[in-house]
Amino acid sequence: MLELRSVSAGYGTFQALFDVNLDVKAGEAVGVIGPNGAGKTTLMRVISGLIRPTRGSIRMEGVDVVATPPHKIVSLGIAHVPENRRLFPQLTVDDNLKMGAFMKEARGHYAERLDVVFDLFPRLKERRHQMAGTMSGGEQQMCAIGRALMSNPKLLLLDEPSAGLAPVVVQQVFELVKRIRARGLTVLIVEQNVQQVLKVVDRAYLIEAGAIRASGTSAEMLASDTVKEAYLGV
Amino acid sequence: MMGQGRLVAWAIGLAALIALPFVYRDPYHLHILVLILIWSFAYTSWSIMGRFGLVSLGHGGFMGIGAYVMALLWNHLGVSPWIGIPVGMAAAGVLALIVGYPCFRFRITGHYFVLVTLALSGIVLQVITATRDYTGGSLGYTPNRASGNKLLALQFDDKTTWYLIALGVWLAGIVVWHLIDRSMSRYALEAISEDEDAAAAAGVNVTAEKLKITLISALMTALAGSIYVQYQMFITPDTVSGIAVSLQMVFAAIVGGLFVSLGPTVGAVITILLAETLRIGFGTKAVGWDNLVYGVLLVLFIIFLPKGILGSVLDRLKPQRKVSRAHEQEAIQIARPGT
Amino acid sequence: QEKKIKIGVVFDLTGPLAGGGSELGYIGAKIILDHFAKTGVEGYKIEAVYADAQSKPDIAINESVRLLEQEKVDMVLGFFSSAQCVPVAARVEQLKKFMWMTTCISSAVFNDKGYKYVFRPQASGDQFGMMTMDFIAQNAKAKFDKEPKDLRVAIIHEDGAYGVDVSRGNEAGAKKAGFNVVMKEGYSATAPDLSALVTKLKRAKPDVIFHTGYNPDITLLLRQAREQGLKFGALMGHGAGYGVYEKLKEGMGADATYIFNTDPISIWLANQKTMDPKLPPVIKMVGEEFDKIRPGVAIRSAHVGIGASNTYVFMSDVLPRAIKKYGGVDPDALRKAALDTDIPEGGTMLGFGVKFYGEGTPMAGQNERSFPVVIQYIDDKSSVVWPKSQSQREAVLPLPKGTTYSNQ
Amino acid sequence: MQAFLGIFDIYLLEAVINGILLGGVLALLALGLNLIFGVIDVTWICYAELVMIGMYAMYFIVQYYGLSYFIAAPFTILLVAILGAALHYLVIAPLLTAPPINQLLATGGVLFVLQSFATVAFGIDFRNLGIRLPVLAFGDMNFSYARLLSFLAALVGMIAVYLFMTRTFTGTAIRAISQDRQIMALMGVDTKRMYLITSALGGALAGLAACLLVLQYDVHPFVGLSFGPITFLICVLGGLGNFIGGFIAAFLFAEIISLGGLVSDLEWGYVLAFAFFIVMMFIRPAGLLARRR
Amino acid sequence: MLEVSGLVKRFGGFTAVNNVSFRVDQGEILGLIGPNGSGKSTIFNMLSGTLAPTSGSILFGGAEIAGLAPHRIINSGIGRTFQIPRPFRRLTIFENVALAGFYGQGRHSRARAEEAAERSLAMVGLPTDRHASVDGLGAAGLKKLELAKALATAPKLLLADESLGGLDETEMDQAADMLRNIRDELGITIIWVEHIMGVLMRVVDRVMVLDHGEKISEGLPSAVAGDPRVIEVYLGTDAETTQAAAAEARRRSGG
Ligand SMILES: Nc1ncnc2c1ncn2[C@@H]1O[C@H](COP(=O)(O)OP(=O)(O)OP(=O)(O)O)[C@@H](O)[C@H]1O
Ligand SMILES: Nc1ncnc2c1ncn2[C@@H]1O[C@H](COP(=O)(O)OP(=O)(O)OP(=O)(O)O)[C@@H](O)[C@H]1O
Ligand SMILES: [Mg+2]
Ligand SMILES: [Mg+2]
Repeated sequence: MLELRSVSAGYGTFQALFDVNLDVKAGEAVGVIGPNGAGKTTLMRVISGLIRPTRGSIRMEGVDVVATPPHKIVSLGIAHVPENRRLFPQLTVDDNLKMGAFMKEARGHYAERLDVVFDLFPRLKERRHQMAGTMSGGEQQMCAIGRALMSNPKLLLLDEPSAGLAPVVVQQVFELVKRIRARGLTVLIVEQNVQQVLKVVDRAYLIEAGAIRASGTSAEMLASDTVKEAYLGV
Repeated sequence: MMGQGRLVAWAIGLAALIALPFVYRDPYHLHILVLILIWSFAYTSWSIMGRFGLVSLGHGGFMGIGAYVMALLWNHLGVSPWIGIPVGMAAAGVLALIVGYPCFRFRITGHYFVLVTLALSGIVLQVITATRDYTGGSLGYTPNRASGNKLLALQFDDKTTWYLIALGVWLAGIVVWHLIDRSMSRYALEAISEDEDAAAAAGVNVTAEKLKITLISALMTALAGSIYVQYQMFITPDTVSGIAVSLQMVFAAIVGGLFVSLGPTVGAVITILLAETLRIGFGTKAVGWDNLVYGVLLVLFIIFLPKGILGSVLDRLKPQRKVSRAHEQEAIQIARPGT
Repeated sequence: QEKKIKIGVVFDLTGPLAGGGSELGYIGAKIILDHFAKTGVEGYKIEAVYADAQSKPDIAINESVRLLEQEKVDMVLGFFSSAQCVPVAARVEQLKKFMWMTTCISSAVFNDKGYKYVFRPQASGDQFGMMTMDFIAQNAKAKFDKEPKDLRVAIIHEDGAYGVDVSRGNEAGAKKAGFNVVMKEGYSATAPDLSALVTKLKRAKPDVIFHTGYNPDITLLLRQAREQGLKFGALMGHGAGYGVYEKLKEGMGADATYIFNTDPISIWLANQKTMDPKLPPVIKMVGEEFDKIRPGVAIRSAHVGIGASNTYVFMSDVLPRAIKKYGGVDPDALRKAALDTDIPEGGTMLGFGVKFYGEGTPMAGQNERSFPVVIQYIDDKSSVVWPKSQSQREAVLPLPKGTTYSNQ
Repeated sequence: MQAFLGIFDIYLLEAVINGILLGGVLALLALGLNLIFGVIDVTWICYAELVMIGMYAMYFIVQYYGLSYFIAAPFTILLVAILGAALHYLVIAPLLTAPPINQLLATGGVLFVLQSFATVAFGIDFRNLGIRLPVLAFGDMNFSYARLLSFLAALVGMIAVYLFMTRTFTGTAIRAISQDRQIMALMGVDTKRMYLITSALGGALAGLAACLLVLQYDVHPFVGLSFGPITFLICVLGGLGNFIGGFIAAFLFAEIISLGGLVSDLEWGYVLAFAFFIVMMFIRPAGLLARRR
Repeated sequence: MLEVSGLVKRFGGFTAVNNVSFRVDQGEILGLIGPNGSGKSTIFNMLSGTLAPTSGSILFGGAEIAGLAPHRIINSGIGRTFQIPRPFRRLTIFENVALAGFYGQGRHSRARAEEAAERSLAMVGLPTDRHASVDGLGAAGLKKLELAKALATAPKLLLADESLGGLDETEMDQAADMLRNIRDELGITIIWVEHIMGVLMRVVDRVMVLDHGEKISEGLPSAVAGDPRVIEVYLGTDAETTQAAAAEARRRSGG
C-alpha cells in the first residue's frame, strides 16, 4: 500500500532522513521505533506531505505522493495524527472533528463518521462543546485520533499516541489501534513505548540517526540484539 | 559585552558627530539633523519596550503629555522647563502606570495591548483638543519667548546648541538601551514576551517588569516630546498624538531594526531623509506622489527586510547561525494545552 | 548680477486642508505670480518656489525653513491654515525674514505677538464671526420680527483653529447684539456622526445657526439635519467649506440655496464700479486663467480670489515700493514698504483697502481695513447681501416657507 | 430636579435611536474587520482605506458612468473583494511567518499608499454621490433611511457571516487556520486558497460597507481616518473574532457617542467612548461576551 | 512543609479540582498520579500560583500562599516544571537558567544567579556553555532544561510535571535517578506527576491518586498499587508491573 524508496529529507541544511526504504502493506500494522531525535517524526511528516523529501519516492497505492500537493494527500487515504496532537485549541471538539472531515469526499459522510468516532470515544461526545485547548492530555489525544478518523482514511499515521497518557488510557490507545485495524485500517505507528507497541504491530522498523537500522516482525525485533543494545539500552 | 574595537568605533563616531556642526553649517541640514536626533531618541524610547513585543501605539500620547505639560507650566505659571520637563515626564509616567498596571495585571497582550494603547493616544488627542482654552486646541501651542535668561527657559536660537542638546539626549537614549540590553531585565522581558506563565514560574514578577520598562519608555518619550516642543517652539496635537505619530514611531523602529541599539536611529535617518528627499524631489510637480512612493517603499522594506535595515545588514555580517526551528515552535506554542 | 526676488510659496496641496480651500488659494496666488513673472517688477525677475505643506504644521515648518535657509528665498508667501501660520510666523520673525500671508485667518496668529516682518492683508476669523452677527443684528427686527434678546442663536464650529476663532467672533458679536445664545459647541471635523449635535440643535430651537466647518462635516451636518428634521430660520456659514458652493450643491442639491456665507468677497462679485479701474482687467485675467485650470465651475470659489488678490497687493504695491523707495528686496525693505501701504477701500479686488497696524499695536501686521462680506447663495448664484455698501440684492431671510429647513 | 428631568424628553429618545442607527454603521464596518483581524488573526490596519476605495468606486460608477446605484453596488463589492485578495497576496502572504507587528506595519504602509493613491488618482476634492434618500418621520422624530439600510445590512451580514463561520466546513477551516497553520494540510485544506477566500470575503464586506457609507458621507482620501480607529476598538471590545460581541460593542460605542454628545459636548462624547473602552478592557479583557477566567 | 486543605478549582461550571487536602513532609518525594484530566496539572498550577484557587488553603512552611502572585510563591521556595516544556527560545540555554536563578532567588546578584545556573545545568547534565542555543535541544534536552530552570530558583519544594514524557527508556532511568539525587543531595522535597508507573513507583516515598478532581487514594506505593479503585480508574492491566516496581522500591529502601 505504502512504499518509500530511498527517501531523504531534512530541515534547511540539516538532513534528518537518509535513504529510507519502508513498506506498509494493506491491513498491516507497522511500528517505527527509535531513540529521541532519530527522525521518526520526520518520517511521518514526509509521508503526509508536511515536508517534502529531498530525494526518493513515496507511493500510496501506486500514486506518487511526492507529486501530490500536500492538501490533496489526505484524499489518497492518508491521515496523520501528529506529534503533540496539534489540535485547534480554540475550536470545540465538534469543530475539530469537523475539520477532520474537511475534504470534499468526506463531507458527505460527516454524520456517519461522527457516530463512528463517538462510538470509539464516548468521552469526546460528553465534551463535544468544550474548547479543545482546555481538555486534558488524554482527552486531547482522543480528539486528535478522532479527527484523523473523520476523513475515513485507509492508512493512519500515529506519532507517539501514548505520550503523556495514563496507563489505562495507554492500554486503551493500543487497544484502539487493534480495533482500528480490525475495521480494516492500515496503521503506521511511531512509539517510544517499545514493549507495548511491539505487542500490537505485526512488523517494526528501528530507525536511528535518520536511517533504518533494523526491521522485522515484532517477535524478531523483541529478540534482536541490535534493538536491545541500540535502543533498550540493555 | 562591548569589544575593544567597537568601543573605539563608537568613540570615533561620537567625536565626528560632536565636531559636525562646527565644520558643516548649512542651517537647513542642521535643522533636519536636529529633528533626526530628536526623533531617533523618541524611536529608541519606543523600541525599548517595543522590542519585547510590547507594541504600543500610545507613545504619541506620552510625547504629547511631556510637551504640553512642560509648555503649559511655562506659559501659565512661568515654571522653567528645567522643572517642567521632569514634571511632564512624571505626568506621562503616571499615565503609563495607570494604563499599564491593569493591562499587565489582566494579561492584556498582543493585538489587545496595541489597541488599548491606541485608545490611550486617542484620548490624549481628544482631551488636548477639547481643552482648547488652555492648550490652544488644534491651533497648536507655542511656548512664550523667554524675556530673561535663555538658559533658564531652555530656549536657544542657535542650531548648533540644539544639535548638541539633541545629540546628548539621543546618546543618553542609546546608553539606556544598552544598559537594559545588558541587564537581567532583558532576560526577564524576553522571557515574558514569549511565555508569561513560564516567566512567572521562573520567579519573574511579570507585572512589575513590564511596568518598569513601560515607565522607562514613557519617561523617555515624554522627554523627547518636551525637547521637540522647545526646539520647534510649537506643538500641535497632530504632531504628537493620534495613530499617525505612533505608527510613524513603530515604522521607523522596525524599518531600522528593532533588536539593535542603532536600529531606531537608522530608521529615523532613513524615514526622515526619504520623506524629505521624496517631497523635495517630487515637489509640487507631482503632488501626492512622494507619500505614495514612501508608502510603497515602507511596505517593501518590511516585506523584504523583516529584521529591519540595520538588523539585516548585521545579520549578513555575522556568521550564519543554525537553521531556526522558529516556524515549527510557533505552531507548537499555539497548540499548547491549558497546562 | 541679475536682480531677482525669490518667493517661497507654501500651500496645502494634499491632505484634508487641500480640499478645504488651500489648493484653490494656491491656484489664485500662482496665477498672479505667473502673471508678474512674465514682466518682472521694476527690473526684478520674479522666481517662485512652491511647496506643499501636506496639511501638516510640521511639514509647513520644515518647508519654510528649507525655503528660507536652503533655497534662500527672500520671503515666504501663502499659507492657508492658521495652525501652520503660527509656528512659521514665529520662525520667520526669529530669522528676520519676510512673510506675507494670504489666508490664515485666525486672530491668534497676531494677537500680542508684536511681529515686525509678518503681514496679513486678509480679514481675521473673529471679524468673520462678528460680521455675520452684525448682519443678523441689523436685520433681526425687520426680518424675524424679534427683539435681539428674543432671537435664539446657535454657534457651532469644527474644533480646528479656524472654527474656534470664528466662533469666538460669533460669541463676541452675539454678546454685543444682545442675542440669546442657546448653544455653542465645537466638534471634530472627522467625527463620523453629528446626530447628537443635530438633536441638541432641535432641542435648542435656534432662529439662526452660525456654523463654521469644512466640507465633509458641513455636508454631514446638513444631511443629518435634514434627516432628523431640524428647522431654523437662517444658516450663516463662515468661509472654508461654505466658500465652495460646488460642493455644497453636490451634497445638498437644491437645499444649498439660501445659505449665507461670509468670506472676503469673491473677486468676480465685487462691485467693479467702486473699484480701482486697473483691477477689473486683472479680475478678468484671473477668471480666464482659472477656467483654463478648472473648466466648467458654476461659481468660482472665493478662495481663488483671496489667493489672487492678496498676492496681487504684494506684487503690485508693496514690492515695487520696496525696490524703488527702499532699494531692494531684503526683509527690511519689504517690511518698510509694507508698512507704507495705504490702499483705500475699493483699491483691491476684494473691495477692501489695505493698511497695516503698525508696531506696538496688539495686532501689528494685520490689515486694519479688511472686512469680509456676507453673501447668499440663491439659485446657483451668489450675491453680496451685506454690508450695505457692497450689497447686490436684498437678503432672503428667514428661509422661505416650504424649503427643507424652514421653521416658518 | 426639573433640569434633571428635562433630559428625559423626546430628544433623548431620538438620540438613543440615532445611536442605534449609528451603531448599525459601525457594526457593518466592524464585521469585515472582525473576520480578518479576529478570525484569521491577520491585521489590516488599512481596512477603512479599503472602504474609502470602495466609496470612490461607487462614486465614479454612479457619477461618471451613470449606472444606477444598484448596479454599481455589486461591482464595487467585487472590486473591493479583489482588492482584499490582492492585499493578502501581495502584502500579507509574504509576511505570514513574520512577527505580527510586521504585518501590522506593512498594512499600515498600505494605508499610506491607499491614501496617497487616492490623492493622486482622484484628487483632494470631497465628493458626494448626491443621492438623497427619503426620511422616516415618527411625529417629532426623524430618522435616516440610509442609516436604517446600513443597520439592516449589518444585521443580515452579521447573521450570514456567523452562520457561514459556524455551520460550514469552509467557515470552520477559516477559524482553524489562525490556530495552527502548518497542520491544515493534514486536514486536506489548501491554506493559500483559504486565505484568499477570507481576504476576498473581508474585502467584500468592506465593499458592502462602502456602498452604504457613500450614501451618508462625502468621499475623500482621508475619510478612513473618521472610521478606522473606532472600528478597531469596536472589534476588540466585542472580542476579536466574536461577531455578536462586535455587533453589541458597536451599539454600545454608538450610544456613548450619541448620548454623551447629547448631555455634554460632542468631543467629550468621544473621550467618553475611548475611556469606556479602556475601562472595559480591564473589566473584560477578552471582550464583552467572554466568560471570565 | 506543605499543607493543602480543601483546595477547589472551577473553570466555569466545571470543577477540575474538588476539595483536595494533603500534606507533604520535608525531604519526601510524593508521587501524584491519576487519569488524564483528573486535575494534577491544575493542582500544580495552583501550588505555583499560575492559577488562583477557587477556594481552599495552601500553607507552605506555615505561611498561606494560596492566590499569591506566582513570582512570590517561587521566591518563597517552590519551583516547578511544565508538563510541556516552555523554554524561552530567544535566550540561550544558559540565559534561560540564569534568568530563573536571578529572579527565582529574589534578584540577588548576577554572579550568584550565574553560579546557580552552572550548578543546575551540571546537575541535570546539560552543557554549561554560555552560547548554546535552545534550538539544539531535543525532547529530552527540553525536559532537562525545565528541571534546571526549576532547580536554579533554589526551591525547597519542587513540582515536577511529567518529566519523563517523550523520553526513551534509557533516558527515563537517568531522569528518575536525577530526581532522586536532587532530593538526596540538595534536600529538596518533590511532588512528582508521572504516568510511567514502572519508573515512578521505584522512586517515590508516597503516592496520592486523583480522579475527577478528587483524591481517591493515598499511601505507600505498594498499598496504592494494590488499591482496586486505583487499578480500575488508572492502572488497568499495568497494575502488576506497577506492583512489582513498588515492591522492588520497598525492598531497596528496606535493604
Ligand atoms: N522543524 C525542524 N527544524 C529543524 N530541525 C528539526 C525540525 N524538526 C526536527 N528536527 C531535527 O531533526 C531530527 C529528527 O527529528 P524528529 O522529530 O524526526 O525525531 P523523532 O525521532 O521524532 O524524535 P522524538 O522521539 O523526540 O519525537 C532531530 O535532530 C531534530 O532536532
Ligand atoms: N483553563 C481551563 N478551562 C477549562 N477547563 C480546564 C482548563 N484547564 C484545565 N481544564 C480542565 O480541567 C481538567 C483537569 O485538567 P489537568 O490539566 O489538571 O489534568 P491532568 O490531571 O494534568 O491531566 P494529564 O495527565 O492529561 O495532564 C481537565 O478536564 C481539563 O479539561
Ligand atoms: Mg517525534
Ligand atoms: Mg497534566
